[in-house]
Amino acid sequence: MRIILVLLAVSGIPRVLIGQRWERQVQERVQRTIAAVGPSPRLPVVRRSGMLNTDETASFQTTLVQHTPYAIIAVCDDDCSRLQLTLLSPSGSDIAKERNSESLPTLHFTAATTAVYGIRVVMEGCRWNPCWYAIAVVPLRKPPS
Amino acid sequence: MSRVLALVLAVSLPASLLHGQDSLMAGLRRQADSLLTTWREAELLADVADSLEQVRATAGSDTIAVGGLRIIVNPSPLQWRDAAERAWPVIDSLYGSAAQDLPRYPYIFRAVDPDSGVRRTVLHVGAEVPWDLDLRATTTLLLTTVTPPSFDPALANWLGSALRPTLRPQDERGVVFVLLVTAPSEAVRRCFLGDIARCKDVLQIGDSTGLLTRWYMTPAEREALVTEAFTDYFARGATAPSLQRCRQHHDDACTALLQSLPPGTQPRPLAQAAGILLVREALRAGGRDAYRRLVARPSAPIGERLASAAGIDVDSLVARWRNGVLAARPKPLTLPWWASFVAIGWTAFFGLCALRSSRWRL
Amino acid sequence: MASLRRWVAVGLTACFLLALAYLPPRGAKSSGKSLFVGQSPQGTPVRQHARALADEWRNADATVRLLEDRQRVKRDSFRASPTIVFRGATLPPNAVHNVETVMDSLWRGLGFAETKVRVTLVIELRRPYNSDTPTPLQDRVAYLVPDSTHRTTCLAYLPAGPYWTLFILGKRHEGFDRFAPWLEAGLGPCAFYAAYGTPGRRVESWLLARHWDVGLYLGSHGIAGQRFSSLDLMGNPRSPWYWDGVYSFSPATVACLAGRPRGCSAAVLAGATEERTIPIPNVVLVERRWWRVQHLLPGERYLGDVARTVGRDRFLDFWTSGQPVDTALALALKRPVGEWTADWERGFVRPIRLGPTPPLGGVAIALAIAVFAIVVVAGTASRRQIR
Amino acid sequence: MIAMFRAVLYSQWKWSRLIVVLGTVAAFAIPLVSLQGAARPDRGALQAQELLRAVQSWGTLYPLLATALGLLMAIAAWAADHRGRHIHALTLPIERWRFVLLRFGAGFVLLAAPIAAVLIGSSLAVLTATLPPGLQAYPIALAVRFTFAVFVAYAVFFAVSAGTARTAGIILGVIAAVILVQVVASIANIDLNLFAAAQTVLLLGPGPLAVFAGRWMLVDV
Repeated sequence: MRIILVLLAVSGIPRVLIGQRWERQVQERVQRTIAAVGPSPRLPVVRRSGMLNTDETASFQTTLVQHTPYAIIAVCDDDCSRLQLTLLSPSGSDIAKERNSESLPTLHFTAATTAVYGIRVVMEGCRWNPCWYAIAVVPLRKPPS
Repeated sequence: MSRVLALVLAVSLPASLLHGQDSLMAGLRRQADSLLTTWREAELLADVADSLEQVRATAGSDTIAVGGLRIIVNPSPLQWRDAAERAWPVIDSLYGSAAQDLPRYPYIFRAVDPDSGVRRTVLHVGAEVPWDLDLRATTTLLLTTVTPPSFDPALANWLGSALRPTLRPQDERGVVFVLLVTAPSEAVRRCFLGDIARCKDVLQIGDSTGLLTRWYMTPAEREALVTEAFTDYFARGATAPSLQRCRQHHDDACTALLQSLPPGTQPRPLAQAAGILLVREALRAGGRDAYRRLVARPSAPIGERLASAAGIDVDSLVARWRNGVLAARPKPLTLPWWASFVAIGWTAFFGLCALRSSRWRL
Repeated sequence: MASLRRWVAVGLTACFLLALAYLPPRGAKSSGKSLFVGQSPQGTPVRQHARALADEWRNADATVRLLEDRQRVKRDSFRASPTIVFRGATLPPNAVHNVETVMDSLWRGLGFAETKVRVTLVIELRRPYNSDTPTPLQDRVAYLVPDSTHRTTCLAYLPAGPYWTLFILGKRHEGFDRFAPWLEAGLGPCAFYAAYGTPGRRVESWLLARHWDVGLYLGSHGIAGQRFSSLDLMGNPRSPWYWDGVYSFSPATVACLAGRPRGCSAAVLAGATEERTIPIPNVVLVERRWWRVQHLLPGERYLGDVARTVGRDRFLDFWTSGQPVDTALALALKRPVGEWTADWERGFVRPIRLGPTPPLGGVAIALAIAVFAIVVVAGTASRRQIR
Repeated sequence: MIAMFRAVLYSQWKWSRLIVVLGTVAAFAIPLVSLQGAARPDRGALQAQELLRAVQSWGTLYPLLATALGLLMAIAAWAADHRGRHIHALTLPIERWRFVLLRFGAGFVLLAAPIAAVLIGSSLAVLTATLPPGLQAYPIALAVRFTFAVFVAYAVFFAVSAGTARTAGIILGVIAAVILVQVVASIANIDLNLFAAAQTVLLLGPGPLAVFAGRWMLVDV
């Protein structure tokens, strides 16, 4: 688990940017949001962060385990005004799209089967390019059945 | 399961980014390398093409040989041979024994119809001349375009031009005399009055350290130089206040401004004509091999080269140059014999016009 | 009357003959007579091809070097103000420190703190090159601006030339006051990236289409020191070559110099309609004589002045806008682009007079003098009237 | 009065018909020559810069022609009266100031021919030329300016010429004095530039002679 987090931290952003306030902003925000939604202790939280100019898109794939409720959340820095978050099926078609909640789009999803799903984020509004964003795929505690 | 996938994802992501970068750079480097190879081949081809063009341009042309002069020209009414026979003695007297090397630098001329309406083929080699030049103009052309044998950049830089025969040696001396008398520089004035060290300074053949203050010795000269020659240059930006101070007779400001000029832009107090005349004097003193000695050691200081060319020490050479210049004091303005007749003629003409004017008959 | 008709006929015939001689179709060809000018020798086609290849190689080589520098800097740079990399010679630490100090102070002067896009300045010091490669690019300023692979780095490549090389190496001490302006001008588009981030796709494509001629200088002074702009290179309006200089620019540029809003609008929006794909790597090569190929004079400071006038927020709206450039710019300026630019132009140069229209005041005074003269003559004559 | 005007007009036409006809032909020729080659079929339009340079240099002839016409017509208008000691004018049953206006009006009516020639010549020249994109022609503005210039020149020289030889002498004397002062000042190295001052006051800005100065561009941006 620790190895994964370290590698994730290495990925995406050039080292030179570490310590810049915009990146710190999104890391803190995503951390707080993860804590707020209450992650399951059994499964890891998949996190991605990076930067995009206005109208640019980033996407990645992750595996969602069947019958596990997930909260997929995205945050962005102060200069970002609108972020669009989309969950894609293994075949690439849209499952859910969130574009209304401006800089904090969130999707809730429970996979019927374990498969590799796609997540796409679109930077719809950024006043000072590039804008930093962070995404977290948070497995939630199963509701008591 | 999901841990393994996340691990794979995490590892593959930076790897793909770096791979993208490296492939882009590798592609560009490959492009640059292939361009470099193509350029090298193109250069070789271009050298061949140039030499072929040289042959093509001179094919069907006459080669006129007079003394060391070789003139490759297309058939035209121009009187090349006569012009060369006039030019050769003058060129030979300047370069002496080195003039025998001139066949290595042939003239290539293309005589063309001077009517600019006529379409001309593109010129790759040599120079174009209109085919209606008279003998005098053709001779002047040969004298002013001759390639000085083994002329090195150091000498060219000091002279400010190539060393070629002069058309009027006496006029050249007269010009330098006027320069010596009129140049707004105390150093030049002292040179005129016989201070050989100052002459070496203004001719730039001695020690070049701190030359500015030896060229422009008095604060007044430095101020005049800044405020007259470089006003526009210094009037803008951060130098403007210094210019103001210089205008208020602060010599430190004027000197600092002059020292801030880019290298080689500080104007010499004595124009290049003086240097050219000094070289001619050295060649005259040194005999037929003087020019060879002058160009023998391009890396040596100019003073030494002139001395070895002249075969005398540099001070004596400068003294000789100065005496030559003083001896060439231009004649005062004289009235040509016909001028008085012309004046009387015009007076008579206007007088008649005045007498016939209707105003007097009113 | 007969004589009148005869004279009129003579005049008309002369005019008719002139028209016949000078007007098309017969008069279409001019004699083309002019002074004889000898051609200067041109390189053979093969030589010209080799030169073209050398130029192509220079650009490719410069791009590769910029990419290499960008990677190297990415690893070791943590400076807030631009990282400075020297090429061509190893500098003593104090020389590097001196240049960095000047850069730090001018960076503060520009009001930059932490920026989203970081700037790296690559200063190429003049050095001799071996002859088996063409001379690398050393007479053109180039910029490697952020792209989708490096969104946060802008590299400025600044050839120092012999003068500044000597200065930086500490072999020349004069000219210090011109060094900071030289460095500031060298930042070029990178200063805009640092201040306002990456522009929106449309603005970036517009700027690429015109080689960033309106965004070469962000500072508020002149590009070559106090108040000096590319307009100063036009020379004195009374000099004979002034109008040759004016007419060497496009008609829109000239019309803008004359204070015509339509011309100004055309000059500013040149290239705005082209939809260009942003290349990777995105290299901006500034023309050797950029002041001769501007669409607007003094274009180099245009966007800087717009930003200062409208303020950061409105300028950012324009900079990142997804709307067409003309709309976005007009919204930021809150005025039609042409009108605002014509006023801006008047701030630098008195509108030049195009066409034959004389100054109105001059005509009025001239007519007044003429009428006065006639009245005086008539008055004098009437005083001599015998009654 | 109309009959009187016609008589004055006719007499003045007889004195100055050569000037009028030559002036008209010249006025018609200048625009044609200045745009010569602008419609060369092999080059379409001339290079804009080359064309504008040609138009600008030929344009200097318009003010010269206007001045020359004004001067010669003014001299011609009064020469006969001066020679006849104004006896003819005194015998006419008309106030003298009216007579002066008639003389002036008649001269100006005759000058309408060169003015019309400039308009027609420049219109013909630009209609048949192929102008580079971005350039436009100003035939009417040019003709209007030429009218102003002719009117001013004619009026001023008319006034001078109406005076006696003494008046002309005084004016010439003043000009000569200015030149003399300038020459002496230059010799004595006194910082006095009367010519530059005169140029600034008379030609530049809204000076009285600004209508003559500046560029007479038939074609421009």
